[in-house]
Amino acid sequence: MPVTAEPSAVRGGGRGRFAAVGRAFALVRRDPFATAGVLIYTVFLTIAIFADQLATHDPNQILYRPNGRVASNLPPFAQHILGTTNLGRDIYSQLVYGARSALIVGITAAFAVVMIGTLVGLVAGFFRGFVDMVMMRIADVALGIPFLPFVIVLSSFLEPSMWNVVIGMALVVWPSTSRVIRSQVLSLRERTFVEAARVTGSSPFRILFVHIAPNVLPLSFVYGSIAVGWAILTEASVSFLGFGGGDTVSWGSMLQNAYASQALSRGWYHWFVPPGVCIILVVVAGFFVSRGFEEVLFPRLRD
Amino acid sequence: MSVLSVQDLEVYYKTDRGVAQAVRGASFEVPEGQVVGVVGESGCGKTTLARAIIGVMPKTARIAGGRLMFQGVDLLGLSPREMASRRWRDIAFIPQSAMNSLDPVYRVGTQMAEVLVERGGMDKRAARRRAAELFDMVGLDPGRLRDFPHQYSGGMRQRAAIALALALEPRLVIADEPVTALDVIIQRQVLDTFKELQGRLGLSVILITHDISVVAYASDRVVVMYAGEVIESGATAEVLGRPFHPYTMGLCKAFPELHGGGGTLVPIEGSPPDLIAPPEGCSFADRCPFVEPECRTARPPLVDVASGSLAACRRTSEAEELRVLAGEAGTWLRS
Amino acid sequence: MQGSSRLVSRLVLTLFVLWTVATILFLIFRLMPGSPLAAFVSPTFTPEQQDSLRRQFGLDRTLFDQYLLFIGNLLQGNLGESFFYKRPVGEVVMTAFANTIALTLGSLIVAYTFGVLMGAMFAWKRGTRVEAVGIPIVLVTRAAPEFWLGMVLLAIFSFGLGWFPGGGANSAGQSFSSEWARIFSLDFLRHLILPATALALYLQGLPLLLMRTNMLEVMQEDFVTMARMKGLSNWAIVIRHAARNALLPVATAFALGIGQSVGGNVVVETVFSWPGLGRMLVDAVAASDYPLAQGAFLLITTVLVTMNFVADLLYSLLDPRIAHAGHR
Amino acid sequence: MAPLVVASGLEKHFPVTRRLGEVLRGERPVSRAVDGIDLTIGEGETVGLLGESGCGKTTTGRLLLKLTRPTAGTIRFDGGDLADLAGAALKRFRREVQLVFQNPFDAINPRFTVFRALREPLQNAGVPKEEHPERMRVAMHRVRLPDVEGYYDRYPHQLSGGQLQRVVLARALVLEPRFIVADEPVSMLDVSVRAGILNVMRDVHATMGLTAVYISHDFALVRYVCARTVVMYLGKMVEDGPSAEVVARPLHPYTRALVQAVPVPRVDQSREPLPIKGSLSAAQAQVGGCRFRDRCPYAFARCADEEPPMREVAPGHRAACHLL
Repeated sequence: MPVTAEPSAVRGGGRGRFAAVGRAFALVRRDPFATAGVLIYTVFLTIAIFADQLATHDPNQILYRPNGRVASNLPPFAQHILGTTNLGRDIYSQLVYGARSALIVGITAAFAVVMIGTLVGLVAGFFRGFVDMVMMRIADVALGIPFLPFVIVLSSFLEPSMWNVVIGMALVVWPSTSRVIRSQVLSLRERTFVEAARVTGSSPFRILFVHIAPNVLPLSFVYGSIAVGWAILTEASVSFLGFGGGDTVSWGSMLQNAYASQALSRGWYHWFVPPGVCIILVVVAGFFVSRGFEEVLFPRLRD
Repeated sequence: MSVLSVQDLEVYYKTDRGVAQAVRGASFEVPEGQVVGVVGESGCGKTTLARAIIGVMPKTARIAGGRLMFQGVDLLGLSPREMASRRWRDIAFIPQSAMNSLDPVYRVGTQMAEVLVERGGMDKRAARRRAAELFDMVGLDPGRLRDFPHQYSGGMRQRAAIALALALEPRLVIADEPVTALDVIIQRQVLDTFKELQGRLGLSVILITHDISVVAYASDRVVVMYAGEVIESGATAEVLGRPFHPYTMGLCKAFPELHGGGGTLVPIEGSPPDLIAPPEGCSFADRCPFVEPECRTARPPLVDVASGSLAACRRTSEAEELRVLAGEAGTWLRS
Repeated sequence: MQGSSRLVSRLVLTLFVLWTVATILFLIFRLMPGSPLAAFVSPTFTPEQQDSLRRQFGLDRTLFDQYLLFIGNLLQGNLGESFFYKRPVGEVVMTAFANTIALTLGSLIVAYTFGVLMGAMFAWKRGTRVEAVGIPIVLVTRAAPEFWLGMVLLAIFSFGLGWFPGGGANSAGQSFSSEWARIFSLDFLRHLILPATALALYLQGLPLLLMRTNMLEVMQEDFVTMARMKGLSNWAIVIRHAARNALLPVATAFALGIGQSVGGNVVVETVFSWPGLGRMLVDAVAASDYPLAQGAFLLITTVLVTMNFVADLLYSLLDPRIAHAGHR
Repeated sequence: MAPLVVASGLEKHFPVTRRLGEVLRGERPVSRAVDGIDLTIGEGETVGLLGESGCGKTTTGRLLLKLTRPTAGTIRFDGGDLADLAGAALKRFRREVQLVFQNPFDAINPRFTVFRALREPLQNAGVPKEEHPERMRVAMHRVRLPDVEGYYDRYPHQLSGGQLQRVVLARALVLEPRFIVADEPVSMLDVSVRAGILNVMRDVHATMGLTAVYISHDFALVRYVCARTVVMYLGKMVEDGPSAEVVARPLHPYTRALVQAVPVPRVDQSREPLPIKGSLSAAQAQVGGCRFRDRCPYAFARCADEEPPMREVAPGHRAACHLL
C-alpha cells in the first residue's frame, strides 16, 4: 500500500521538528476514535505509574478476617471494592497492579518488535540484493513458527517471567512489520525525489535516513500501536495457560486463578470480568489510535 | 438538430476547504452526427461536465442548476431509475484509461457480454456473436475476447473500450481523453478507427481532451473551457483559425509546431483561479495580457462573434489586433 | 505459465521453512538449559529405563548424529513415543488433530461468512449510524482475549443457563463406530458450539474489517464507476464487481487463518477442555512429555507453513493478473 | 565541437520473470531495453532522444548519467570512462551532470521546503556555506522565479506544476553543471505552462552553453528545443540528424510514420493513412534483422536476415535502413 499522496491533514500547518509532533496531536484530536484511544492509554498509564498509591492492598498478600480466618471469596463492595479471591487476595489491587505489568510488557514488546521490524524493513528494502534475500528468508522462517506454541515451549525452558512474552514476540512477530516497511521502502526508493537525491550526490546513508525513513515512520507507529495490544493479549494468554511470570500479578494470571477456582461455575463475575474488560480497553485503544493514523495515511478511505 | 443541449449547467463539489464551483454556467449544443471537442486544462471542469451528462458523479458532487436537454427530455429531471435505464443505451462513455475501467478479474468477452445481455436484452449466444462483430469493427481479433484486460496492450484496451461503448448503438458517445495515454502512432491509429466509425454510424460525440491538436484532428466543433466556464465555442476551423478569446489565442500558440515556424512559444503565466472563491469578473483576468479594469467587475457573457461562434470576452471587437499581439511571446511575459 | 515457476519456488521455500523450524526445535529441546528431557531422564527411573530412553533418543551419540537421526525419523513420520501415553506420538496427535481441525474450520467458516457479509454491508453503509455503532463493537470483540470470551460464554450458557456442556468434545461413556461417526455426531456438535462461538467472535473482526476496507477501495476504482455508467444494477455492481474483487485478499486471509488458528486455539481449547492439539501441547509441556510436545509443535508448524503456501497458491489462482501472467 | 559524451556499443538488458520451462532449461531471458547504441554528443550540443514508450530512451538517459550500469559497452564523459569513476572522481562527475525529471510533483521530497531542496546539492558537493545564497539566487533567476524569498519557505504541494518544474530545474542548475538530461520535462504539465518551461530551457542552454539531452515522445517539442534529433526504436537508433532535416526529410520509414502521426493544432492537416502496421507490443519479440520489419510497409527479405547499420546519407544525417 503505497502512500501515494502526502496526507492532506499533515499538509500546511507549522514547520520544524516540533511541528511534526504538534501535527500528530492535531490529527489525533480530529478523529474521535483516536482521541478515545489516547485517553484510554493515558488513564491506564496513570494507573500503572501510581499503582502503589491506588492499590488498597498488596496484591499478593493473603488477607485475614478479624477472627483470624482467611478472608476468601468476599463479595464486592463490602470492605473490598471488587471482593477477594479464594486465597483472600484483594481483586481490585490485583487489577491495579495488573495494569503495570500489562503496560510494561505491551510497550517493551511493541518497541522491540517495531524497532526490529522497521530496521530490517529499511535495510532490506533499501539495499536489496543479497541482504534483502537473507533477511526475507529469515522472515519467512519466523512466519512459519506458530507464535503462541512457540512462546509456550520457550517459557518451559526459561525462568518463568513475563519477559518471555517480550522475547517471543521480538523473535517471531517482527516480520509482519518489516514486510510492510520493506514494501513501502521499495516503492519509496522508486519515487522521483529519491532518485533526485541520488542525482544531486546524496550519500546512500543520507538518502535512507533523510529521504526515506521519515516517510515510513508513521507506518511503524501504526504497527507499534497495534503491537502493544497484541503483546498484552499474548501475555494474558500465556499467563492464563500457567506459563506466566511466577509472582507477577497480571490480568492473565488473575483470569487463570479465577478459572482454576471455579469462579465460572459459581458465577463470580466480579472476579473474571474486570480483568477481561481492562484487556479489551487497552487493546482497543491501540486499534483506535492506529485507525486514526491510517485514515490520514491512506486518504483514499476518507472520501 | 441537437442531440444534446447543455444549458447553464452548474456543478459544485464539497471539499475540505469549502464548496468548489467546478462547472459554472456551461452551455453548448451537440449537433446530430457531429464530434464536439471540449478542450481545456486540468481542473477546468471538462471531466466533471462529462460525468454530469452521464449522471455518474462522486457523492460529494451536486448539480446546482441548469438543464441537460437530451432529445427533448431534461436528463436532470429523470429519476435515478429512469436515468440508469438510459445509460449506455442512449449515452455511452469511453474512459481515458481502459486499463482501470475494465474489471481485472473477468475476461474482456465476459464484460462485453455483461452489457449486451443485461442492458441489451440479448441471449448469451447472440451476445457472443455481437461481441465478436464489435471487436472486428474496431480492428481487434475476436479471439482476444477470451483474454483478461491485463493481457492487452494500451492501444488494444482503448479499442476494446470503444467496442464496449458502441455495443448498444448509443445516440451519444462521451469520450474522455480517449487516446491521451497512448503513443503518437497508436494514438493516431485509434483516433482514425474512431473517426471512421463515427462517420459510418453517424454518431454524435463529445470528445474531451486537453490537447488542441486532437480536437483539430478529430472534431467538427470545439468548446473551450476555462475555470468551469465555456469561454469560446464554434466550428473547429473558426475557433482555432480565428480565436476571439485571449485564452484560446494563447493556447493555440502554446504548442510547438512540428514543421517549425511560429517562432517562440507563448507561455500563459500564472494559474487558473481558485474555484472555491472564483473571481467576480472574468476568470481569465489575472492571466490576461489585455485585461482592463472593467473585466474584473462582471463576468462577460458568451456573445456571438462570427458565423456561429461564441466568445466570452469584453474585447471581441478588437480581436483582430489582439490576435496579432497574442502571437508575440513578449505580450504574455509579466514584469 | 509464468505462475508455475513462482509456485515451484514457493514450494521450495515452504520445505526450507519446515526444515529450518524443525532444526530450531531440535536445538531448543537439546541445547536449552533445563531441557525437559534432562528433567525427565531423572533419578526416579531405573538405570535400565534411563539407558533405554537415552538409546531411544540417541542421547548417547554426538549432537550431529542425533540430528541426523531426528531428521531421518521425521522423514519416516516417526515422532517417537509419548512418555505419558506410552503410545506412538503420531497416533496420539492424530485424534487431537481431528478435534482441532473441526474446531478451527467450524469457527472460521462461521466467522468468515459473517465477517464478509457484515464487512460488505459496513462498506455500503459508510458514514451512517450503522457504521458508527458497528465498527467499535467489531473492534471490541476483536480486542477481547478469546479465552476470556470463552469464560464469559461458559459462565452464562453452560453454568448459568445450562444449555451447553461445560467442556470436552464428547460426553463421557459414548462410543462411536469410527472417528468420522464421532465427529459428525450431534453430541460432538453440542460440545463444539460454545468454543466455536468464542473463537468466531474473536475471528470475525479480521475478515470484516478487511472486506470493508477492500470494498471501499474497490468502490473507488474506475471499473466500478464504469459499471454505474453502463447502467448495471446496484446488485450487479456490488456483488459481481466490487465484492468479487474485494474477496481476493479475504480468501487468502482465510487460508492463513487456518494455519494460525491451529496453533492459536491453545487457550480456547484449554478453557473448554477441548482435546485438541493446542491443549495437548500445553499438557505435554507441563508434564515434560517431550516427544509429544515436539510432535504437536511440529504438526502445528506443518499446518501453518502449508497454509501459508496454500494462501499463496490461492491468490495466484484467484487473481487472473497472476494466474494468466505472460502470454501477450 | 569537442565531444563531451561518447557512448559506444551501449547495451542494457533487464532480466524478466522466467517461466518454469526456462528455469528448467537454465535460460535467462532478458528484455533488451537498450541494444547497441553509438552516440557522440559534442560540448554545447542539444540532442533530442525521440521514441515511443518502451524504446529505451529513458534507460539511455540514465546510462549516460551513470544511474544504472550498462550490460555492455562504454560511456566516456570528457574523456574518462564512466565505469572507472569512483570516490572523489564520481563526486566530481555528479556535480557536472544533472537530471530533470518528468514528474515535478514528486521530484522534491514532500517534507522539504524549496530552500532545503535547493541547498541539498550544494551541501552534498561541499560548496562553502557562504556561497549558497548567491548560487541559489542565480539559479532561481535563470528559471525566471526572481522573487526568491517568496518561494524559499514553500513546500512542494504549495506550488503549481509549472512553478515546481522551475524549482526542479533550478536545483539541477544550482551546481552549474556541464551536462544535463531532461526526461520528458513538460509531459505532466498543463499546456499553457509548458511553453514557459520550454522557453526557459532554450534560454538556459544558450546562456550557459550547456550540453543537453532531451528525452521525449513528442516530435514537435524535440524539434523546438533541440538542434539535433536521435530517433530510437526498440532499443536501437534508427535515425540521427539535424532536427529540421529529420522533420523535413525523414529517412527511416519509422521516422516518416512518426512525422505523419504527430498531430498539429491546425485543422488543415493531412489525413493520409499512416505508413505503418501493427503496434509496438506485438513487435517486441524480434531479434536479428531489422526490428521494424514487422510494421514496415517496405520490408523485404533482407530485412529479416540482416540488421541494417547506421549509414550517413547527408552530412550529419544518418539512418539505419536497407533501402537507403
